[in-house]
Amino acid sequence: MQQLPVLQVVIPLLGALLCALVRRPLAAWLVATVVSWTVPVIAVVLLHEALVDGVVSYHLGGWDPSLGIEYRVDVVNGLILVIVSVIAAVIAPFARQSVAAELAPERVAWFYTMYLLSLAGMLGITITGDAFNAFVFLEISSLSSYALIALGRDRRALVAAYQYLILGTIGATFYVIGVGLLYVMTGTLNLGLMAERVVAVETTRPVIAALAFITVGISLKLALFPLHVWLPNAYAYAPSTATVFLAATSTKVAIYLLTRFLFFVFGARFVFGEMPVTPIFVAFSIAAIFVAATVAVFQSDAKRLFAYSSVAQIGYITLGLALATTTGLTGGFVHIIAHALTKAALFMALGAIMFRAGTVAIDDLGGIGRTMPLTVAALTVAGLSLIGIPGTIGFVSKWYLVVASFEAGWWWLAFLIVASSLITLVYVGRVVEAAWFREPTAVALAAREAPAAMLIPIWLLAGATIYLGLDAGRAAGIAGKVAATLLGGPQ
Amino acid sequence: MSPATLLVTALVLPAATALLVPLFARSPNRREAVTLLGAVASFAAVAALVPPVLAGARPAVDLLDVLPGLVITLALEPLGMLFAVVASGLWIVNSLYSIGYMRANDEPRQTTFYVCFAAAIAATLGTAFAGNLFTLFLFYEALTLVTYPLVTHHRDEEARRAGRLYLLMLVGGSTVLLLPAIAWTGIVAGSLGFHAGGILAGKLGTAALALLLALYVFGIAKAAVMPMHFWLPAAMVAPTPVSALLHAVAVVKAGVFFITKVIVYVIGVDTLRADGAGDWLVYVASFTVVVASLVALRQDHLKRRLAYSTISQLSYVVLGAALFNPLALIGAALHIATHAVAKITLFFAAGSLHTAGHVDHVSEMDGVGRRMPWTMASFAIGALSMIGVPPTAGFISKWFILAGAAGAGQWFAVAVIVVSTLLNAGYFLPPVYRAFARAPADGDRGDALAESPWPMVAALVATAIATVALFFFPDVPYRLAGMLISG
Amino acid sequence: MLLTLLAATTIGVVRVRNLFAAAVLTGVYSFLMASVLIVLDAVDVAMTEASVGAGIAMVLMLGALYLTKTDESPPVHTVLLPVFVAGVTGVALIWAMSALPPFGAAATPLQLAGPDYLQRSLAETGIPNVVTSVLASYRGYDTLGETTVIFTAGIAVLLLLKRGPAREGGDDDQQPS
Amino acid sequence: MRLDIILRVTTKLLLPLMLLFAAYVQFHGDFGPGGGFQAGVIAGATFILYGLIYGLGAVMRVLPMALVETLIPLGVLIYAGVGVFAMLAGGNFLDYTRLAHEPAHGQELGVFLVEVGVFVTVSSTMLAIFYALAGRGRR
Amino acid sequence: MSGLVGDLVAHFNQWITVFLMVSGLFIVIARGNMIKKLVGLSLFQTSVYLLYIAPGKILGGTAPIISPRFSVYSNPLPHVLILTAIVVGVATLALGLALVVRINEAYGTIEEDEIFEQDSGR
Repeated sequence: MQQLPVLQVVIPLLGALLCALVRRPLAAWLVATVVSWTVPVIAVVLLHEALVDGVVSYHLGGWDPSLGIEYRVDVVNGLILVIVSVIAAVIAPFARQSVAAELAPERVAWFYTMYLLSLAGMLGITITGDAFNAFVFLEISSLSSYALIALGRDRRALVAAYQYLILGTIGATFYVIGVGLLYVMTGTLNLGLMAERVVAVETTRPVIAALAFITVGISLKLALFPLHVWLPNAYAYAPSTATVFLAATSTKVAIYLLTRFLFFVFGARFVFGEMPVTPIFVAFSIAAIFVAATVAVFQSDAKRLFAYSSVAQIGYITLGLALATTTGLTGGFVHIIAHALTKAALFMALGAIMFRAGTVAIDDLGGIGRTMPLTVAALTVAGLSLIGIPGTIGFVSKWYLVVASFEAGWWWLAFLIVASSLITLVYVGRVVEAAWFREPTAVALAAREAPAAMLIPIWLLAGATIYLGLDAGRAAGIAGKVAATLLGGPQ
Repeated sequence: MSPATLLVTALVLPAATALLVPLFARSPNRREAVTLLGAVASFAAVAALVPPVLAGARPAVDLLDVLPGLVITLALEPLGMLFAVVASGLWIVNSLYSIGYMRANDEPRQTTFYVCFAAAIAATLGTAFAGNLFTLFLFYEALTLVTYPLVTHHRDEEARRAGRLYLLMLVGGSTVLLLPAIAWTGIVAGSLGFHAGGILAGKLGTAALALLLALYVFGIAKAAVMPMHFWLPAAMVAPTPVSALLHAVAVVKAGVFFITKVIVYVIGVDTLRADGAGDWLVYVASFTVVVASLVALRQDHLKRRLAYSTISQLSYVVLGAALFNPLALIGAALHIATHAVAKITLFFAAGSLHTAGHVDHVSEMDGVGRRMPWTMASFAIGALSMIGVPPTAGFISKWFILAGAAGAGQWFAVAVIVVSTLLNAGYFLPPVYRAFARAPADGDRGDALAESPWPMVAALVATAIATVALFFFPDVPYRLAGMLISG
Repeated sequence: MLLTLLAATTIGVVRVRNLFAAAVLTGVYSFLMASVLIVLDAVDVAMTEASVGAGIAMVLMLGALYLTKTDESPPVHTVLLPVFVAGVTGVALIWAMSALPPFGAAATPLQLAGPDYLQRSLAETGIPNVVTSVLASYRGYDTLGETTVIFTAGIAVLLLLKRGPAREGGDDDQQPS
Repeated sequence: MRLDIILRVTTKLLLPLMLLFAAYVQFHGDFGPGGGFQAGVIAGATFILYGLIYGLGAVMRVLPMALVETLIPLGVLIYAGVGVFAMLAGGNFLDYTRLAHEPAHGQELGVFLVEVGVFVTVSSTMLAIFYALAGRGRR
Repeated sequence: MSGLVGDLVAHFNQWITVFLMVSGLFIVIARGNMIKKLVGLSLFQTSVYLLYIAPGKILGGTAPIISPRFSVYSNPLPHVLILTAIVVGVATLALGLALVVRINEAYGTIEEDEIFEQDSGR
């Protein structure tokens, strides 16, 4: 039982090795499925333990955290673990046909290897309590994501992967520089000890620089505007399954890591009280929300459109963090949940359409609601959640953000937030209108309803956006605890 | 059944209808039978609620807690009761009419039509029963979304453009203005519930209160207070039963209903009367009343003319509410009902003209009265009610508003009502006159003209009769409206 | 001084247009770096840097160049942005590092608060080379991760470069769309 | 590859020495600089050299692609396996003290094993990449 | 080495370290050639090593290999970290080069702007 923290990461790792050893598509898929259905169970148990007794700590190699590496689960990363692993679990059944259709058979097994590696990497980043260990697993997840993206059918996937590799590595290196400075000043790599020791030296130049480097480095990974240039192409040209997984999880994990450093290591008081972080983040978030959303409106490829939308949606999350109030953080973390579910559902629906129609160009999708009603219906539901229509979880997070801005006395911010959902309405509207209210194109008529193995996961996610939107107490409750933990500082 | 259960039933029935209809997509007869059945059943449920409400019962149900502070609650009060009766009642006739119209014009995608229609009614009843701002907002948004496919029913570029405008203005208004207003209210008042006398008494300064009221009035774009009215004429591309739904039964009424609720139960009439934070509303409403009528004068396309008349008539309700005077308030409440029956009659008539011989413009109406006596007779009654001539329902509501204005010493409002009445006469009498007095346009089309299929005629005659009946038996709506001010 | 040579090599890398030359220069760079590391008592690191930088990296680069082309065309776009970014980064680093504890001092947080591997390694693991014991035991999990990174890279490269039996000599399934 | 006798002979002589050196680096890692990674690099380089001189086919006969592809995950598996074994032995993941009765011995054993794992993965990965690049070359 | 020289060295190696990083970063951003970018990237990563190793050095200390002949050793932890960093660096380089090879096959060039032209050209 007390081995669970490490199993959370080692099981997907072993799964990856197994996939690389068996080399048979079906077997590899089975391995991936078993793994993806095991990790969420572990994650839920861990989150529960964290909720009950605060912190779950695990000493790798049995060494004391000051010597070795510690795994440390509290409510904050417990929640992220659950999100990531649940998404993985839902993707598994969807993946089989989609991957088989989009990849050459001899690559499928290795695809699942990469998929499980990036899963392991993300879980590792999330669960670790060690700054450098986080970097190692960051690289595992990054390298595997580059490979996943490069497997896209379109040759532009290669360039997208390359650009992601360059920017991602720069980001990681910035992170390493920051951690190095912190290490030199505190003499430890354990986040908890760092948090204790950094207080004494927080005003020294190396620490301030460390804050800057870590923030910039991670912002590259989480595609905070204007450091998002890698994201749209990467999501647009990657294989559908990879897009679903990365879009739903990778940026969230990066956001978590940033949160961990800002609120836990450096401490909210120092970061938001004495450093000009709030105005900077608010400015960039607003820019992201409006610019990226506006760009999304003019995309002709649905996948690319929703990729830009991701950049905009990340803006809401960082906005919530930047407010650094209980309500703001709650909104931010609810939006992490909301966006993970919504985007997964959207990209999965697009994946299903890709599987049946072979394209996701908006002009080709005209009237495809006629032939794939259930898929498009799910797409519509998820779209509503993206807009933030009441009754969906998207509304809940927006509500918290609006209330938070009112509390902060920034009524203009509240108006910007709600105004931005109009742009969302426009680009979601473009896709939905095309799919339902246009005369069917040849492609649309040729398509068939997606198979159950795809429909069920899609509807699970779409249904979740509605359910959590109506019974938002659960999501908001946990997010509230997260906010409290973060503002409570290291405990 | 206890009133509370009835309340939920009344809400579930149309929703269930919406779910059942697609099962019978294959055979139109069964499909439409289901629709009618659902309509009758829901009306029965709603009607069964009237006696207890009149007896002073105020059934309320908490459906579920979305968040601490955000609860989906149903709570019935007189105004909602009135609105619900009107909506569910007119759904029956509208279904009857639709059957005739959709078949006669063999419209495509009829199943979708009936589904969305039932869903729209469900959403409307939801707004009528809503027990707090959040619930009201929820169903208000839902109403927008389920009526969007109806507006774009024809799927051609024009319909899609109208649909976009419809979505953008309604959702835009509700998210950009209404949602912040609600959030603001919640933060200031610490609650989103409805209470007689409002929940904001003494909580906000005059300027803030005026701003908040403005957010509500313009945020609720369904009320089509200028300049938030552009979506309404554009939505005319939809088939006539939809226009009837938009103008008479559901959409716009939900708008004015929302505004009235806010003025009465959220901000509070007395609060507004006390510090003149709401006085500007009289002028805005009056402006809409007059200008919309002026525009209507110059419309030759019959449905467009009706659309602008709707805009003007809606602002009567807003005006009545904005006078912050008991009589006027009763008038406003009554006008929701009276305008509904009259306007639906007019649209039915317009639709019947369209079905019979594609008579879409006033200029083409010469002599149609001889060939389509039922249709045009009903049209005339509707028109009179619009102008406010006894013995039609329109007279009563208008009278109360007028009396209220006079009582409140708002002579400006009085003048506006008088002027607009003349304008109404100015654009409603000509078509009637042409239809009966003028000689039919010679040429084959005039001769080909004959009455529409019987379901349509039956429906429009029924509403015309209702229009008159309301004049002689205004008792129930009056008592409901009366309760609105007695609290 | 070694560091000066390092700097010189770097300038060379920046300036040279021929990619072969650049690759070779990076090899030189690695050797210099390795010797610097030895001066800094980091013998293991030096050894690795030499074998990796001058070994693997070179082989990889030359292999890749053999498959692509060896001359770089002059950059067309402006250098303002890069200069700005690099400049800001540099200034930030100087600003920060000049406040670090003096070089070689023994009384820094790093040395004092840092774990006392040197004392316990021999007793706990029986391994005199503390680097090895820390690498493989105290922070063995990092090294597992490191090995996984190699594994990831290996499989990834195979995924990209290995020809499927089906399409020998084909363009794999990357069609220019 | 042209038949260049001197080159071939020197290689023949060099190869065993290099492998020997690799082994030395591998096993002496506890006492001097070096360890699984460095050793792996040297070993990998050795085979690459062999391949360069005697041609791809020659190496592939010694170490066929399929084998290499299995070795890559195998190395990591050895490493992780040690960790899992420690867990089964009742300790935490990678807690080598559980591997033998006497903690220090357990540590040495564990370190030795994981270094082997590293060696396997590193050398085979290098070789695999070399194969892939070379295979790409044959157009 | 005397303290004075020590200080000189201190600041000198800091300046050099920063210079290496910056020029690496500069190459990555400024150059359009994909392989050259990767070269710059590895320079950038390599230069970070000094940032870690230098502070671990104690003047008069030796390599952290316990033996009775020495008493002062440099801190081993940074060495370990950098060993990992080196590996990560080369792994990234390998993957990057593999991508470049494939790109070269798909586009016939490894100059970024030419590739963007080809893609926008369609």
